[in-house]
Amino acid sequence: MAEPIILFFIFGVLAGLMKAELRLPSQIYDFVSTLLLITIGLKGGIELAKQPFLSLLPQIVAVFLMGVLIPLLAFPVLKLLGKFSRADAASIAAHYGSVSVGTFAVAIAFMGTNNIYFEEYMALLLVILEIPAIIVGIVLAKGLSKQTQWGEVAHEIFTGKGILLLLGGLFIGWIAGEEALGSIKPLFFDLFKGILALFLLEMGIIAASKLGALRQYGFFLLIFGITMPLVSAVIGIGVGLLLELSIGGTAMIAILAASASYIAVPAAMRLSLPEANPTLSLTASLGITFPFNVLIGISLYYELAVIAHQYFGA
Amino acid sequence: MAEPIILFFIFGVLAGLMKAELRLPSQIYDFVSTLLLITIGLKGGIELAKQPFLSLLPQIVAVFLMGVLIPLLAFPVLKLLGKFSRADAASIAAHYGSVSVGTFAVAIAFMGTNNIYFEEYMALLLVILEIPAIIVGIVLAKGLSKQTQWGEVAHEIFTGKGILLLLGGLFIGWIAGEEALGSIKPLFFDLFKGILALFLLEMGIIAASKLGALRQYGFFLLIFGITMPLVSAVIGIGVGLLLELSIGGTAMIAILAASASYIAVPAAMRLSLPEANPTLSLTASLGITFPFNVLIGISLYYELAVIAHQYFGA
Amino acid sequence: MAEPIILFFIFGVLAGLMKAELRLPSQIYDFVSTLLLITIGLKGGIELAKQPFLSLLPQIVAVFLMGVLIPLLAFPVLKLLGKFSRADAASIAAHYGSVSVGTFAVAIAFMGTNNIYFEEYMALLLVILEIPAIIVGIVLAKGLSKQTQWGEVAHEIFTGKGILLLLGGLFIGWIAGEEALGSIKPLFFDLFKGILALFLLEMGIIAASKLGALRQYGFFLLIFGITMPLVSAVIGIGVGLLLELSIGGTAMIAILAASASYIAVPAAMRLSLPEANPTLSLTASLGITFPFNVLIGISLYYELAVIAHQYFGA
Amino acid sequence: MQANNKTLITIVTEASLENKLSKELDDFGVHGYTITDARGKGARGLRSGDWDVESNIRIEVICSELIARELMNLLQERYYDNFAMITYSHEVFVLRPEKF
Amino acid sequence: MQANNKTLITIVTEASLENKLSKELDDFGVHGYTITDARGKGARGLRSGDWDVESNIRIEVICSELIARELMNLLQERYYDNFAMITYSHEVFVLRPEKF
Amino acid sequence: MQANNKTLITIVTEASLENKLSKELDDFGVHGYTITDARGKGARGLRSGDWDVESNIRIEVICSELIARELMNLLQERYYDNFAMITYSHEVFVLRPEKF
Ligand SMILES: Nc1ncnc2c1ncn2[C@@H]1O[C@H](COP(=O)(O)O)[C@@H](O)[C@H]1O
Ligand SMILES: Nc1ncnc2c1ncn2[C@@H]1O[C@H](COP(=O)(O)O)[C@@H](O)[C@H]1O
Ligand SMILES: Nc1ncnc2c1ncn2[C@@H]1O[C@H](COP(=O)(O)O)[C@@H](O)[C@H]1O
Ligand code: NA
Ligand code: NA
Ligand code: NA
Repeated sequence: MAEPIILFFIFGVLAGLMKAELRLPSQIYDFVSTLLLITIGLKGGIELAKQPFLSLLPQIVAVFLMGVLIPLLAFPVLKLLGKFSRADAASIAAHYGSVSVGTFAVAIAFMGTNNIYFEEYMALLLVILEIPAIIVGIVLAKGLSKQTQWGEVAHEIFTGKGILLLLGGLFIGWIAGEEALGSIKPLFFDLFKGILALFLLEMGIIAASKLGALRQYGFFLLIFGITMPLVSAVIGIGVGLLLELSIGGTAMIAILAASASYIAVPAAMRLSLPEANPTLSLTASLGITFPFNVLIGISLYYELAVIAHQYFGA
Repeated sequence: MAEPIILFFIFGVLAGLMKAELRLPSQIYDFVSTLLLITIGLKGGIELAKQPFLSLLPQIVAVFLMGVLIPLLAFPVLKLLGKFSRADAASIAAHYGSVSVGTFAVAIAFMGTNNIYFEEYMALLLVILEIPAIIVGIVLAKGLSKQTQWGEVAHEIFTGKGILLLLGGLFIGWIAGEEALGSIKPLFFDLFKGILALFLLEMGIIAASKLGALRQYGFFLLIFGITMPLVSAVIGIGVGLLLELSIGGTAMIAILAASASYIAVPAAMRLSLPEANPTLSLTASLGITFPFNVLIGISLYYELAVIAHQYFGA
Repeated sequence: MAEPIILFFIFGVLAGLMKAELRLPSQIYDFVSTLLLITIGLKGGIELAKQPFLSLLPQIVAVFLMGVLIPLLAFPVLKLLGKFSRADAASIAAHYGSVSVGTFAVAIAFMGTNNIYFEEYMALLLVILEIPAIIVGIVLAKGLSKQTQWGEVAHEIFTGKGILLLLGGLFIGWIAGEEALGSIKPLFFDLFKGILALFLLEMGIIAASKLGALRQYGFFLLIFGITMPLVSAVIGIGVGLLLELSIGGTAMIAILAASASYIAVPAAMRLSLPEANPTLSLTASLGITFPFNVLIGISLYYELAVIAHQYFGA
Repeated sequence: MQANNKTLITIVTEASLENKLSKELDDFGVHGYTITDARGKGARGLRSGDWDVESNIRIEVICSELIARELMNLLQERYYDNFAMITYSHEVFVLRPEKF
Repeated sequence: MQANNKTLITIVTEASLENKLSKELDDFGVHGYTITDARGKGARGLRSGDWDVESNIRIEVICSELIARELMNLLQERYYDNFAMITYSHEVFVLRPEKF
Repeated sequence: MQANNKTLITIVTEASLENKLSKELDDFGVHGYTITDARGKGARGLRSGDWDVESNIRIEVICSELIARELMNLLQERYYDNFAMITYSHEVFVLRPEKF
């Protein structure tokens, strides 16, 4: 808890609740998140360079299937219990099937602070996991109608800032390799946690601004925003065990599963499923699930991974 | 004088006088000052963690009283000698009773370069000293009228970017402690002087833009902008001796006393005392006192502190 | 080729061609290029401090004359072969007679990565070389007409962001000296390559956006944009040999000669020679010559310098 | 004024008033507003936009003519004396007049 | 409408629509447009401009009255239901009416 | 034109002209202006706002109708041939007409 980046997040939330004029200019938010995305990509790419790509195929397939499964689980709950419209249920389900890069960054920092090993190619799985939930979400809302312009959807996904910067970082890290990256490490690697602190400060302010909407949309969203990541985390731990990952790696898959998107998916849904109300999904993913994961979830899922490895580990 | 950050300031002033198109975008100014404020807060917070908070009570009270005293001294001078309106005199007095974080940052750099020890909890005193002068200024202008919405004033002060980032940094530094902050040091601590250099470049440009207004508002403001900090510095040295601070700490109190606000107080005065002309106070504090303190004042006050310690020190 | 900063450039070009929404906010572009310009200036200034300024007179004169010669060579080619209007030919010639700071920064990185020594005062020559081509360009277009407001032109050149930041950095580096700059090194020196990577990412996107215009303006511009730097590089190598520079220094002069301006000259031409079409010169310098130099030119000119030194070197 | 016409008021003023004016507009009952960052020059001198203290904002509000007049008068009364501020208005055609 | 008068449409909407609307405008055959970044408040709540997802843009298009009406109707049909968007228009005087 | 009405001119042009046009406006004797950053598309192609060289600014000036016409003509004469620039104008209602 004395982890300073978490304190920055809490500080941001408090400042947001006080309606303080603390927000960074949006251009700085952009800069800071660009740096984080590239760094995460580079870190993953360095690892990819160390092993044959094909050896990762099982992980890729498993994570892809997980990304299909989670929104399929979430959708009926949202539609039947939450009484959301078809489009809204599909859109929220897509957010929870996909991932949050911010949560992933905090998880990297958590693993670093506690010296926990994890398979660094996680960054690749992060990219993979962004995608299936978007497709599932659209299909859930519209059926497999020919109306959906899949070409446009694909363009939107792959040219969106989030995925493209991750992919770019992955490729650069992969091609250049660890040694060559030494010269750009001071910016991308040494500053990583400081930049993450600024990012979390801003995210805290934005998260706080979502709490107002929460009152409006009520209790169900609050419960869903906490229960869903717990369920997904358990699925993620199962996947991690199946893939025979390390404890840290298992926890990482759980964290990926438990996190909910607030960049790539909102952008894609806005254009492919505009009738879904973006306030609903952002309130849940940013206002509830992100703080929950950052403050409690990450270390909880890690503990779960430890226990799971004791009982079911190889 | 070959201190590079000072050279950046001089370069900014020259560029400003040449009407060069050198200004950084305002968003970058924001970013850079955010980083400085957080860093100063963190540095102070680390120190606070090392000693019982209550042991600082004498320092806090003394500095608070100093913040009341200085505007009370400045006000009659401005009103009677300077012939300013009641509101203008009160507003300028409030600026000089409060502090400049930019000057404080340069002072930290000065102490660092010259390896001078000072009590690092100064950052806390910096925050404390921002506040009383604002209240005194409002009371000087309006009397203790019930009209003043003190709740709003307090909200304005404590949710202003300047004070809140300092306070946030203080708390984070205090709670996390020095060791835990190691991971964010590369951004906030290692880059401090470089960021300060960029900040001073921009401040130089802004200061130069105030020199035009100076011609308009005349000679009195120029004299006041240099004399007032000298008087305040002497008071500050007295306070430092009373509190039995180190030489560096005494100089720091003198610098705090001598510096004039250009962020927190202008913002507060704009809303609480709108009839005061902000150009007057900014011309004095940014156009005269800030350059004077940065170029001459800081080392001068340090020399004074050395001499004072020889004669009156414990 | 596995140099990561080059990979960032290629990534930017690809993202640009995909019409991805990757562009950094213009304020961040500004920030990043400000940092690069100051750093290059500081590096040069440190070197200047180490030797008597007058001993550089031959280099300064030679480079100045080279800056006059290159646009005089380019102009008739553009006018007669390229069939450009007088103003357009003069403007493009001025771009190629001047230099590109971005290319220079990549060259510094290249020399660093490959541990190649070069005379660090090159940054001074960079500044010198920016200027004559602008004057020659204006004279080529307008003749020595009294109409040209040379005072305004000079003001435009010397208060332009590019040259002023370089000059400021040079002076600060010169006056402060290497040791004093230690405290700001983490920002300006350690982050240099990372910041350059971000800059090249953005430049890649901008360069890609020029390729559309290329189709419109045709084949001649493409040929010119590759041939001209080759010719200039040979001239630069000649100058380097004449000045008895090291191999690295000779390559650096070749790179300076071969690079084409896209900041200082466009700004100056826009105001002094507004009838020239800026799209033409930017398409050539940014869309063709910059990528050519970054991807191929720099190492090619270095190879040429090595060979030249074998045959003609002292 | 035609059925589909409303009044657009533009306010150019100091950025430090953003929060206060947003609240003022909410209280005044207008249905929305749009804000952009600006810089400029006027009777109170150059406001360069270089830093918060010297930045302007430009607020646009579409509302009925009546509310527009009241709003302009209120702003004049409360702010013109002490703040860099101008307001101006003109008619605009809108598609959903009941919205504004 | 006088010979030198054209219609200026202003669209305030979500920043995420920038690419799509630019293409839409190109396809629609208008001769140009101007975009600025904005923030604001409306029926769909506060759009604070703090990050991309909650930012607005403000697009201005000068064109003939006819095209203006068509454009506004098209935007209403395609976007009003699902996006934070307002459009309004008024006449402006221009020097080269054939340009717009 | 009514007593309280003035003319608002808007100029959209290349950002590199900001200093020059500010001086031009000062010399021309207008009492103020407001500038915002912009991007756009027109006869001279896309001006993406990605970096200084390809950014636009949007300048607004409120003045008398007479000055407005003169200013527009002067801009046309001096800049239209060589710069990306459009200007347009319309009447606005202001509270202190003597100010503009
Ligand atoms: N005549 C004008 N035309 C356009 N904008 C103006 C004019 N006068 C003032 N402004 C804007 O309104 C702000 C405040 O004006 P003032 O209160 O006159 O200083 C200025 O900073 C400008 O941005
Ligand atoms: N009455 C209004 N006046 C000015 N701008 C408005 C108004 N209503 C809405 N807007 C702008 O249009 C955007 C979308 O509006 P809405 O679709 O009502 O949420 C808002 O975020 C505001 O920027
Ligand atoms: N029809 C139009 N409507 C709105 N803005 C325009 C229009 N045409 C041009 N512009 C703006 O004016 C700038 C210069 O126009 P141009 O000189 O036609 O390239 C463009 O970059 C746009 O920002
Ligand atoms: Na998930
Ligand atoms: Na003070
Ligand atoms: Na050249």
